[in-house]
Amino acid sequence: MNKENHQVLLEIKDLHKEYDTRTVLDGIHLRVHKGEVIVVLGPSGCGKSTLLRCLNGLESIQGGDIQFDGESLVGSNVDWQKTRQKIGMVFQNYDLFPHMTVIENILLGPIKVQKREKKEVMEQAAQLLEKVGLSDRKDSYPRQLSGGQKQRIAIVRALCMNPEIMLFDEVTAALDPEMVREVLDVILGLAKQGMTMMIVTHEMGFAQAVADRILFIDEGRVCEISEPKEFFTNPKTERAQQFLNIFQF
Amino acid sequence: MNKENHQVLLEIKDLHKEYDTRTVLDGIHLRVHKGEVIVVLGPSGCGKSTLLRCLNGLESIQGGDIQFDGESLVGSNVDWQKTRQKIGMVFQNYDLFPHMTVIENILLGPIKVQKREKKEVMEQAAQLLEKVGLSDRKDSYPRQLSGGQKQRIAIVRALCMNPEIMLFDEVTAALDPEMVREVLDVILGLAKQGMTMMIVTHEMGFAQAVADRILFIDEGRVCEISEPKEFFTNPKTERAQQFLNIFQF
Amino acid sequence: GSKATTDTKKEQAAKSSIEEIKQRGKIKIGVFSDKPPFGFVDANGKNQGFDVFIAKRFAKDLLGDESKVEFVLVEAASRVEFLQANKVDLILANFTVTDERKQKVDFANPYMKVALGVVSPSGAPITSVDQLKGKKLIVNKGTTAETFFTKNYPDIELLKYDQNTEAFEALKDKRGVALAHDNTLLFAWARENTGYTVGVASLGSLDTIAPAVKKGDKELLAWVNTELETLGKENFIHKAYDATLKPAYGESIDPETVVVEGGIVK
Amino acid sequence: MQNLGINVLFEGTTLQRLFEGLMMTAGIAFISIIIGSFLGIGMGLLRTSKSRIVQFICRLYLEVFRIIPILVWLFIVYFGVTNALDIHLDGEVVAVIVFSLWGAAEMGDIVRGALESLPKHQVESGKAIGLSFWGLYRYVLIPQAVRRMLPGAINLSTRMVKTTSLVVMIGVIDVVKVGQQIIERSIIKVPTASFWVYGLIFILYFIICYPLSKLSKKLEAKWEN
Amino acid sequence: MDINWQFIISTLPLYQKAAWITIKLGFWGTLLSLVIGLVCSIILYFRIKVLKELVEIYVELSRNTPLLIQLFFLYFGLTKLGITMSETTCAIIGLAFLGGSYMSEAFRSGIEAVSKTQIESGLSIGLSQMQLIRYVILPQAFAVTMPSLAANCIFLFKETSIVGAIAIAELMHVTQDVIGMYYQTFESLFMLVAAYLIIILPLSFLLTWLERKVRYAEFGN
Ligand SMILES: Nc1ncnc2c1ncn2[C@@H]1O[C@H](COP(=O)(O)OP(=O)(O)OP(=O)(O)O)[C@@H](O)[C@H]1O
Ligand SMILES: Nc1ncnc2c1ncn2[C@@H]1O[C@H](COP(=O)(O)OP(=O)(O)OP(=O)(O)O)[C@@H](O)[C@H]1O
Ligand SMILES: [Mg+2]
Ligand SMILES: [Mg+2]
Repeated sequence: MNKENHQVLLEIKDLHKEYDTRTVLDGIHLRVHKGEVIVVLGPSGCGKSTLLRCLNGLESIQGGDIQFDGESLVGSNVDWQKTRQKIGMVFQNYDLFPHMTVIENILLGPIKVQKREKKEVMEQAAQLLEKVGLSDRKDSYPRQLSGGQKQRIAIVRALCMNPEIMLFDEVTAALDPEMVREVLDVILGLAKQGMTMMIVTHEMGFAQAVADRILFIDEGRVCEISEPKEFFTNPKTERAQQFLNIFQF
Repeated sequence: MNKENHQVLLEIKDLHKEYDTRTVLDGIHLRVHKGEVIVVLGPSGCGKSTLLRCLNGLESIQGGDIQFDGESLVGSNVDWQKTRQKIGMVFQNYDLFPHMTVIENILLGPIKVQKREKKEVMEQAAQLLEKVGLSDRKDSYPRQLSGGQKQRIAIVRALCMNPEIMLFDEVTAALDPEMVREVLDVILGLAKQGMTMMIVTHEMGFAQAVADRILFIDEGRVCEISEPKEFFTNPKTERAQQFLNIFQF
Repeated sequence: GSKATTDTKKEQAAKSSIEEIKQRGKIKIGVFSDKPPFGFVDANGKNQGFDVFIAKRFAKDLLGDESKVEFVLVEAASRVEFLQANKVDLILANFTVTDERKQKVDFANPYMKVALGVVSPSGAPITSVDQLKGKKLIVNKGTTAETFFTKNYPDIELLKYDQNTEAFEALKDKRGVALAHDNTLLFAWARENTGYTVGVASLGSLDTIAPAVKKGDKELLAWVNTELETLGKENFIHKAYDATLKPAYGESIDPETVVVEGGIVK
Repeated sequence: MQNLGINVLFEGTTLQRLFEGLMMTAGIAFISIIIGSFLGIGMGLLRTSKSRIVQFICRLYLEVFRIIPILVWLFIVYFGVTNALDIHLDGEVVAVIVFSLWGAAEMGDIVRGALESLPKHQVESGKAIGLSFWGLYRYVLIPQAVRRMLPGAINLSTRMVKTTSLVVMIGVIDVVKVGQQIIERSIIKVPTASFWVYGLIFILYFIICYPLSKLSKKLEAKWEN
Repeated sequence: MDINWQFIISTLPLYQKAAWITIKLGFWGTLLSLVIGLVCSIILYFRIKVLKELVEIYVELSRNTPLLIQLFFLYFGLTKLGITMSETTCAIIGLAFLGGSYMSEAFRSGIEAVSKTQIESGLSIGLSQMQLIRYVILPQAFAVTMPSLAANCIFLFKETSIVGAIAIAELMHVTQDVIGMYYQTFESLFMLVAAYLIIILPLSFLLTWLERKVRYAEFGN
């Protein structure tokens, strides 16, 4: 895993986030290189989702800096609409627009936001759908899809904007094991193609397989950041060990 | 695991269940002995939930017989209200009644259905709440509880009816890992105390730890029924092997 | 089958109507509650007006006490229904006699007559009905004026309001070029509201106003007619006029244009 | 003139009568709302029945009351039904009957909506602890449905309050009619009376209905989570 | 019961005319209500200062007072202030004033029913606020709230019966008028009910059809 040598795509410096008076993220530092896959682990409520949401401007931050592609994402003059096109995000809840067909869901961003040619986007969408094995569901409505299919479409929708980084927040949390596998396989595929990603997940096996580095957060602080093999076999902190015990019966 | 020698509590013979014209359960045979823990595994849609629901009379069956405590649960003159008191069931969705406090939820069945003394039930409820670590949440409303807490209360609610068998249908499917653990620990505790149980779950580690026998269903048929160690290390059928592969990265 | 039963019911009602009223000890008379000066409710909530004055006398003569009347407050559009459904014995609610209505109720002899007038702004006076063609004329729902214009001048567009006040307001707001109503009321109104004249003082044939009873109630009908005759001998309707209409209309109106004594139009 | 206008309100028993009219309005509305709610709950339960015939009849009942104007119902019951059955009913009673039946129809629809919006697993977990059919409705479904239907029910109530002014057609004197009596009495002498009287009635209606809609908003917010 | 068919036939043209007036008023009233409701609900959604308070006052005032008196103020009151509008204009404005608040409430609850994650996922593909409203929020709010919008439409069509008070010859006005003149009560009411059926039943079917169509995408049948 020599991606450390690559260009830094995203740099988080001393990030602070508060809800009301409660500190949720307490000085996060992180450097994400191009092509790197970071898996974020940590107990419930530790701030994993909040971290991703800050990167995408869905939450305001109270301190620190985020540099994306060399530009700061802090302050009131950030053009979030533009930035968000480069940062794809998929959530836990199937967040497809229920009133649009699959293809309409996919085209909305590229055509209405990026003002791209319909024909060209259609081609790209077709390719991506092919890749996730859903070419035939183009005209289905979300309600006609299984949870796993919905999440795969959500990934396609994000990818179709040609983002430079993808953020996944527990995208498989509400799925049956087989569907979990379908979706994770898609993400594994993306990793192989060199997509930069930050992934929050509770699937330990998957985390180990996909991650270049594991970021373990506890109570809003970075507890540990290490290579997966090391993290799973020999965690540095006691907190991480406790966390891993949950998954052992 | 010598529970085979115990008395047979539940016997399922050649159970057939159809939705419209689609066969969902196709000749299920099973004998559950007193104190035995059966974990039901199988791919999504194979009929696991349907099986449990048939045992509780939530679905009508189209063929075969179910004997519970020596009495048949087939036919129109089954007193389901009485039977259901002996069969506790907990579902995936937090099925607490949202308009009642925790203790009201727990008391409803024993007092209104079983017509028991309030004082006695209160004592039992207090004990059970103690056991699941939620003594202090007696007067909370379900919305004030986390998912894991809700499921633990749901288990207490079912236990408070003094059932002879407990059915669990993916009770941890919608929970975060730590909460999963809280709930599964409660079920492990029940197993130790000798409660007869049938459990549908997707947590393989837990299944292995809790089960006396694993029932693997595929397409409505029993594919395999064996001891957990054997099932996980050396499954007899290819279908079971495939199923287990899902969990390996 | 149902027709036969209604017929027998009617007969029964006819046979015993006065008997029934006496047994009840009260006569139910339908009057208006918002049509001064004929039937209205005063500041203290008491029924007052020309119709009410006469109704009280009816009660006194039939039951020996003028308090033995129960006033049922009716609306123009439900007057007949009140009679037909036995909700009242008698209607004394400024009820103009028309052929259509005669098919539904039995009118007694008249106690009043009306002539229509048309009031308009002095600046643009309407002095003949012909001037109204193609223009908007304001009338009140359920009044003689409405029936008259609907029947005789179908090409005059009518603006119909429920309440007199609304009609007069509409005239002031120039929603129509003129307003047609009983001329007595118009004279009284024009006197108080400067800038308006009753350009057409009297219009069409005189309509009469009479008490009405349920169709087929011969007994009560006969009683009312005799009563009106008796009252005529003491000029009672004139007394009623002096007590109720005169304060509203003032001296300038000749009672003879309104009052009908003894049930006979002269 | 302006002074004269407002003085109309303070003559004799005027204010008292307006108040009585208001009580008539509110009384008919509230009694009907209460009766209608109970009938409506029954109606709502019937409408969740699986029997096609029951469903059809309930639906028909609803549509009949929705489409046929209340005024017509008042006429039918006050003049028609009482005559056909040869009974006498006071206008107030008829008003309550008609408004209750109307309320039952509309309320039934609200209750049905509320019941249908309850998650299916509530029924199942009720059954799973051995509740009988009635126990299920009594302890589990109806209490939850009541919360969901309250905003709609209160909305309906304000509509009923506002619709009561039709009862004047069957001889019941409501607040609007009292107002008109006052206005008409002053027709010649105090032309501005209508402004003051209607103004007051406007406020009176608002005073009755506003707390209701406020309450519904409050409850809606309270029970949202 | 003897039915006076001759009378019914003779008043047919009158009722026909009245029915068209009712339809016209109902149509414009409903249309304007929808526009007002939409605008109000968007103001509420964005919590635009001052405007939001105004909308709230408007909604409470309009929902909690009877249309009859609202109409009198529009018709007689405004004239005193020098604004004279025709009967029809007053009626349509009155209906829109009343309906607007009902529609606004319906839209509001529809918009509130759109989940936060929908809004966030809209934002995360870079939609602007207006695009978010246009492509994500409104279509979903519309689907959710369609049943109450439909109920409001029918309610407004029936509420046209009130505007007869300001001398508009709509169905209820004509009916009461005909009864008052000829006292053919049964026949007149029969005509009234028939006319309402003819107007409202197709409207109801149309709305049900529309509801299906709007909700199909999201909810299936
Ligand atoms: N909108 C909010 N307002 C106030 N507090 C919030 C809000 N959202 C999250 N929090 C709090 O912030 C903390 C971090 O939340 P976050 O959702 O980031 O946790 P998480 O690590 O994603 O947990 P999980 O694994 O359960 O998803 C939690 O304690 C949570 O209660
Ligand atoms: N009410 C129903 N009507 C028709 N078909 C149904 C119904 N409920 C379930 N089925 C079908 O019956 C089959 C078995 O369903 P069941 O819920 O028992 O599966 P399961 O094994 O519990 O799956 P999962 O792991 O996803 O919960 C599925 O194919 C499902 O589509
Ligand atoms: Mg999270
Ligand atoms: Mg299942």
